[in-house]
Amino acid sequence: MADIQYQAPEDLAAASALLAGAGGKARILAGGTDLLVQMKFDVVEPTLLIDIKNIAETRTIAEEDGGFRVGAAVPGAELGEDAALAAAWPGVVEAAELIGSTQVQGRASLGGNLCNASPAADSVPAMIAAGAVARVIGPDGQRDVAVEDIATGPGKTSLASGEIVASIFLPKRPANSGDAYLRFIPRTEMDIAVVGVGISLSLDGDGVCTAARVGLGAVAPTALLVDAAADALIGSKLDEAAMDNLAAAVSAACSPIDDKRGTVEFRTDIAGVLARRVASIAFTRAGK
Amino acid sequence: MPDEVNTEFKWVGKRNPRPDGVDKVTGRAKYGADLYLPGMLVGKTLRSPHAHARIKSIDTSKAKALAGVKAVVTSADFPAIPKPPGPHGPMISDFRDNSMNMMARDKVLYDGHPVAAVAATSEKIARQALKLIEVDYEVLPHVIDPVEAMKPDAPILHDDQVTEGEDEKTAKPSNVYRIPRAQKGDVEKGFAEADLVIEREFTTKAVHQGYIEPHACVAQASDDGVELFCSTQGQYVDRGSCAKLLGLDISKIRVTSSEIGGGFGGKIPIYSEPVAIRLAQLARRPVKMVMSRDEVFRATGPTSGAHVRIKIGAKKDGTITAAEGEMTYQAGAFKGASIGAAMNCMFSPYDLENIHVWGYDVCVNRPKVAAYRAPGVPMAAFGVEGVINELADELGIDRVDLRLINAAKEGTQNVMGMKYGPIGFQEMLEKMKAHPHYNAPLGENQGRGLAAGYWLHAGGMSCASVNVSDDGTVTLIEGNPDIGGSRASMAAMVAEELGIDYNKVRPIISDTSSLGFTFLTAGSRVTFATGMACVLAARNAIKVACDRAAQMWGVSEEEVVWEDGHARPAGANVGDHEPMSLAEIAAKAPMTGGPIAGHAEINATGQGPATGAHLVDVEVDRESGHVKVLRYTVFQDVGRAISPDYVEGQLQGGAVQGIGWALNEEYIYDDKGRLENPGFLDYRVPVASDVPMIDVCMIEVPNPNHPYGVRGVGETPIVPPQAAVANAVENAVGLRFRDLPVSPPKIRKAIKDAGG
Amino acid sequence: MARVVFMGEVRQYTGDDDAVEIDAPNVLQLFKKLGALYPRLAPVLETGFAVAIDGEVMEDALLQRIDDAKEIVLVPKMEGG
Amino acid sequence: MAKTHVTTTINGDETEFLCETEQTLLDVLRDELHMTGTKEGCGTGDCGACSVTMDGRLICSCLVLGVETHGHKIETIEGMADGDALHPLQRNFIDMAALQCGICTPGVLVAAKNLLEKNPDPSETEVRFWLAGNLCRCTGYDKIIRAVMETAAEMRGA
Repeated sequence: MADIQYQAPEDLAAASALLAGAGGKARILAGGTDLLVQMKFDVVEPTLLIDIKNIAETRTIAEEDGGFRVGAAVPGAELGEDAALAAAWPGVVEAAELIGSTQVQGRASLGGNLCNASPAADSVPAMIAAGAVARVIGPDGQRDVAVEDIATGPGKTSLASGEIVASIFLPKRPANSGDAYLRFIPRTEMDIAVVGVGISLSLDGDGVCTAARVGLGAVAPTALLVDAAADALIGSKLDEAAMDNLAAAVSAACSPIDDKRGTVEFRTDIAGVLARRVASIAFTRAGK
Repeated sequence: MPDEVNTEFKWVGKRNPRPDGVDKVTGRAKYGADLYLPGMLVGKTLRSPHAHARIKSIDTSKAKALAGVKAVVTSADFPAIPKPPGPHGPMISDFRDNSMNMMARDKVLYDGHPVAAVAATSEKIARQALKLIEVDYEVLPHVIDPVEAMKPDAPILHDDQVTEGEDEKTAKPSNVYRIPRAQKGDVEKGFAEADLVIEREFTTKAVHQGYIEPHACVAQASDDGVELFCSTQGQYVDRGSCAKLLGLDISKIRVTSSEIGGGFGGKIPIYSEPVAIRLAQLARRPVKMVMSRDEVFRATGPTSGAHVRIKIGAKKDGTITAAEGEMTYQAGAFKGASIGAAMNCMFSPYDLENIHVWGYDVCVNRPKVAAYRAPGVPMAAFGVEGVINELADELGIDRVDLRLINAAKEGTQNVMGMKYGPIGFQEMLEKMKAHPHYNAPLGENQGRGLAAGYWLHAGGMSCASVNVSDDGTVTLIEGNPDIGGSRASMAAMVAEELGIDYNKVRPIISDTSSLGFTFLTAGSRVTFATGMACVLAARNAIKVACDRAAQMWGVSEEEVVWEDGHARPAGANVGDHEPMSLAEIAAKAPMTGGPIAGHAEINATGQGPATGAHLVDVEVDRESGHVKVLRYTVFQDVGRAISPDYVEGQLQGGAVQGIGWALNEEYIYDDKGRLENPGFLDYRVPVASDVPMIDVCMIEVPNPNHPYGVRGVGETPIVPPQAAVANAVENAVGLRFRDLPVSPPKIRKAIKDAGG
Repeated sequence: MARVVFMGEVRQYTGDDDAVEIDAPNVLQLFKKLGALYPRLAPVLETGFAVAIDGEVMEDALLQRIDDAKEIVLVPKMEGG
Repeated sequence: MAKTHVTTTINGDETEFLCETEQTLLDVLRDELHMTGTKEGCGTGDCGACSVTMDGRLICSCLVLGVETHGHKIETIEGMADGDALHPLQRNFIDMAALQCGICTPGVLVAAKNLLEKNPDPSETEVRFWLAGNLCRCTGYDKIIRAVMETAAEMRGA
C-alpha cells in the first residue's frame, strides 16, 4: 500500500497544479466527510490529498454583485451563521444544513457536496433551483459552470484534469422571490435523502409566478433541473391546478432506482408530494 | 417520575449516584478498545464476501511474508471440534458451531464469515496483509429467507444436519434444525367454543442490537497462561468458550471484562476473542482486535427475522378460548433461534386454558443470531398483541378491557407449566386505563396504540465477596459487567444490609481469577441473582462482625444482633456493652482473629413474571407515510426498583429500541446475499430527534423470591413496542399493518391502495 | 410420589406420554428415573430442562428436595439477552 | 515514509505528534496519544461517539485527518472538567442518570457543551436535533435531554 501524500497549498493555482500533476491519483480534500469514508472502505485509493482549506477563496463568504460567493470549503455550519446569506437564500442554507449531523455540519461544504456527485446530495437541488454557478479553476484558468452541469453521474463530474471547484456563486435574488428545499427521509435526521426537491421562484406584484427553477435530487443518476416543473408554476398563483401540474411534471421527471433507501414507486410518488410542499413554502417566502 | 417516598429503606429504592459515574463522564472509564500495551499488535479479520461458498483453498504465504506481519491464522490453527452427539434439547451449546462461526472451515455461510486473521505491527500493514491472502471460493447457491430455506429444493447449509428427532442415518439433510412445541389444554376444543376466531400472519425483519461500542479485545499469551481483556456480557462464559475453542485449561485463562458499551444480548457470544488469543500465542506479543462497525453488522448476532402465524378465538364477552402460534425464525448460519423463549412468553401475560405454540429453527445464509433483549419474544408478541387488538375492535371491547378480562393473575399457569406468584399485570392495566394519556384527545391523522409484554428473569450462578477494611469501608466484589448501572444497585443493597453509608461501599467487577463463576449480565438476572449473592455476602460479613463483637463482649453469638450498622447486645446483656459500629469492629479485626469478610456462592432460583404494557400516540403523514411518535408511556411491574433511575432507564431504552424495530430498522440483503446496510447510516436506529420523552409508570409488586423483591426489568420493555406502535399507526390511518418495519413506503402504499 | 407432567416439546422425547408418576427424593434422582423410562430424554434433561415444582420454576437445581411435591412440570430452559 | 509532524493544542496543551496521512484525528487521539476518552462507534460520522471540537466547532474526529489539525485547537472530553471540578453537564449526567453503558457519554457531553456555549436556552426540540448525530442505544434519550435542559437552566441562573 503506497503512502498517501498530503499537501495543503495556499493558493488555487498551486492546488490545481498538484491535481493536474497527480494523474488522477489525487483527491481534493474539502470537508472530507465523504472522502474519508470512501477511503476507509477503499472506494477511492488516492496517493495524494490536496487540502484546499488553507486557500482563502475556498473559506470565505463574500457578497458579490448583489449575490453571494461561497467558498467551496466553507462548512455548512458557517452558512447558517451568515445572516445575510440565510435571509437571501434560505432554501440553499437549509439544504446545506440538512447534510448529516451537527458534527458533519462542522465540516461538510457546498463544494464537497457538489463534487462528490451523489445524486442524493441535499444542497445540490437547492443550488440548482437557485441558479447557482460554480467557479472552476484549472490549469487553463477559470470558468463558470452551472451547478447542474457539474455532476455527470454518480461519483462522476465534468471537471477536467486539474480542475477544482473554488466557489459557488448564488446570484442576486430578484424582489418578491423565495426558495425552499425539502427532502424525504425515514427518520428525522441523519439519513440520506430518499427524494429531495428545491424550488426557487419569483412573483410579480399580483402574486403571479414569473420565474421558477425546480431542482430534483435522488431520483436520477444526477440531480436534475426540471424545466417542465418550473413551467407548471410560471404564470400561476400556485393554485391547485398549477400544483397538480407541478407534481405531475416532477414525478414524470423521475427515473429512480429501487434500492435500500426507497422504491421507484415511492420515490416517484413522494417527489410530487414534496414539490407541492416546497413550492408552497417558496411562495410564502416570496410573498413576504 | 416516581417520588422518593420509600421510607422502608435508606439506600434501596433511592436515586444514588452511580459509583462509576465520574469515570464515565470524564472519559477515564476503560472500554474494550481502550487498553494499549507495549509491543501490542493490531489484529484484523478477513471475511467472506459471499453468502455461501466452499473454501477450495487459502493461501496466506504472501501475507506472512509481508514485513510487519507477525502471525496469520486460519481454521487450521484451531482444534477441530467433533460434532456433539444429539439430541441437543432446548439449550444448544454446540462448541463446534461456535468454532466454525469464529473461523470458517470448509464453507463460508454468510457475508462477513471470518476466513483468516492477521496480527501486524500497524493497522495499515494488517489491512494490507488481508488483501494478500488468497482465498479460492466455489460460490454456492444461497438462501436468505427461512420460508424459502424450508422448501425441498433449498440450498442446504449443513450437509450433516437433520431435523432433531429424525434418524441421522436415513433422514435427508435439512435447514430446519428443530421444531420445538408447547401445549396446554385442547386448542381444537377451545376454538370450537369461540364466537370469533381471528387468524393472521405477521412478518418481522432481522434487527441488530446496535450497541455503540464495537466488539473489542486485547489478548496476551505465554506458556504460563492467557490474559484476555474484552468487552463482554460475561467474562466467565467467555473464558469457558475460549478454553473450549482453543483446547486450553479454563484456569489458564484470565478474562478481565472492560467497561462495556452496550450489549443487549449481542455481547454474549465470542467472536474475535479466541482468534486474538491464538494470534497472540503465535506472535508472542499482545494482540488487539477491534471490529469495525460494518463487521459488527455483517458478522455479529442480529436477532431473527420471523414469520409468525397467530390464531386466537374468543367468546363475545371477550374470554379467550384458545390461542395458537406458529413461528418460523431465522437462526442464521448455525442453529439456535430463540423459539423457546418466544413460546414461553408470547401468551404468558394472559390466563388461558388452551394454548398450542410451535416453531421452526431454520438455518439461512445470514450471521448466526444472538440474543437480543427478551430474545425471540418481540416478533411473536407482535403477532399476538396485533390479533388481540383486532379481536378487541371486532368484539367492540376496549383494548385494555379485553386484556383485563384475560389477564394473568396469581396462580395462573402458563404454557410451560410455570405457576405465577404475585403478579402486577391486572393492576398495571387498571393504572393504564386511569392514566391521563389513555383518554387524552387525539388530533387529525393521529392514532393511539397499545400492547402488552412478558418476560421472566433468569437466575443462575453468582458469586460475591464483601471485604471490610479496617476503617469500616467496604469493597464489594462481584462478577457481572456493569452494563447499565448495576454497580449502584449492588452497592445500595449491601449498604442497606450493613447499615453503612452507600458511599462507603466500593463495588468492583472481578476478573475470572479473582472470584468464583458468575453467569452472564443477561436475562434480566443481575440485580435479581447477583443482587441476591451480594445480599448474602453482606449477611455473612455481618455474621463475622457479630461474632467478633460477641467474643469481645464475652457473650454468645446469639446475644448479639445487627441493627442500623451496629452490633448491639440483645437479650440479657442489653445495657452491658456499647453498640459497636462496623468500623469499630473492623478496626479491632487484626487483633481479634483477622479480616471481616463475607462471601456467597449461589445458584439463584425463583423466577417471577415481569409484565409490561405500552401506550403510544403517533401522527402519520398520509402523503409520505412518515410516522412521528408523539407520546409514549411505559407501564411495568418492576417488583422493586433498587435503583429507580436505572430501572426507568431500562424501560425507556427498551421502548425506544422497540420503536426503531417497529418503524425503520431492518437488515437488507441484495440478491447475492450481501448485507446492503452494514452501518448506522442505513441501519436506522432512532436518533434523539425521532422520539419524545418516554414516560414511565412503575408498578411495584415485590417478587417474594428475592430479599428486596427484585424482578428482572431489562427485557420486558422491548416486547410491547412493535405491536403498540403498529397499532397506533393502524389507529391513525384505519388500516392494518402486519409486516415490520412499518416504514414509510409500506404505509404510503397501503394508504394509496386503499384509495387515499 | 409426584406426578410429572410433560407439556409441549418434552413429549417429543416421551413418545407422546403426557404424564408419569415418579417417586424420587430430589431432582437428580427424578431425572435418573425419567432417563431410564425415556432413553431419548436422558441426554437432554440436565442441560435442557428446569422443573416447575408445584408451579415454582427451579433451574439447575439437581439437589432440590421434592419429597412433598405434588406436580412437577419439565420446563425448557431459555436464554436471555 | 515520512509521517507528518503536526503541532496542535489539545485541551490547552501544545501537543505534537507524528501521523500518517490516512490517520484520522480519532486515530491520533487514541492510538498515538492514548487519549481514549474519545470513542469510536462507527468511524464514518454516523454515531457521534468521537465528537470533539476544533477551534470551537463541533466535529466528528473520525472525519478529520490528523494532518488537518495542524495549528488548530482541539478540545476533548478529557478537557471538560476543571481538575476535580466536574462541568455542570458532567455532574448532572451522573445525578440524573443520563448514562447507562456510558460509551456514547463523552461524545454527548462534548456536543451538549458546545450547544450550550452557542445557545444557552435551547428548547427540547433544539437539543434533540443538535444531538441527533449522537446515537445512544441504552437510554432512549429521555434522561440525556432532561440533563442537558436542566444544566442549561442551571447555568443560565448561575
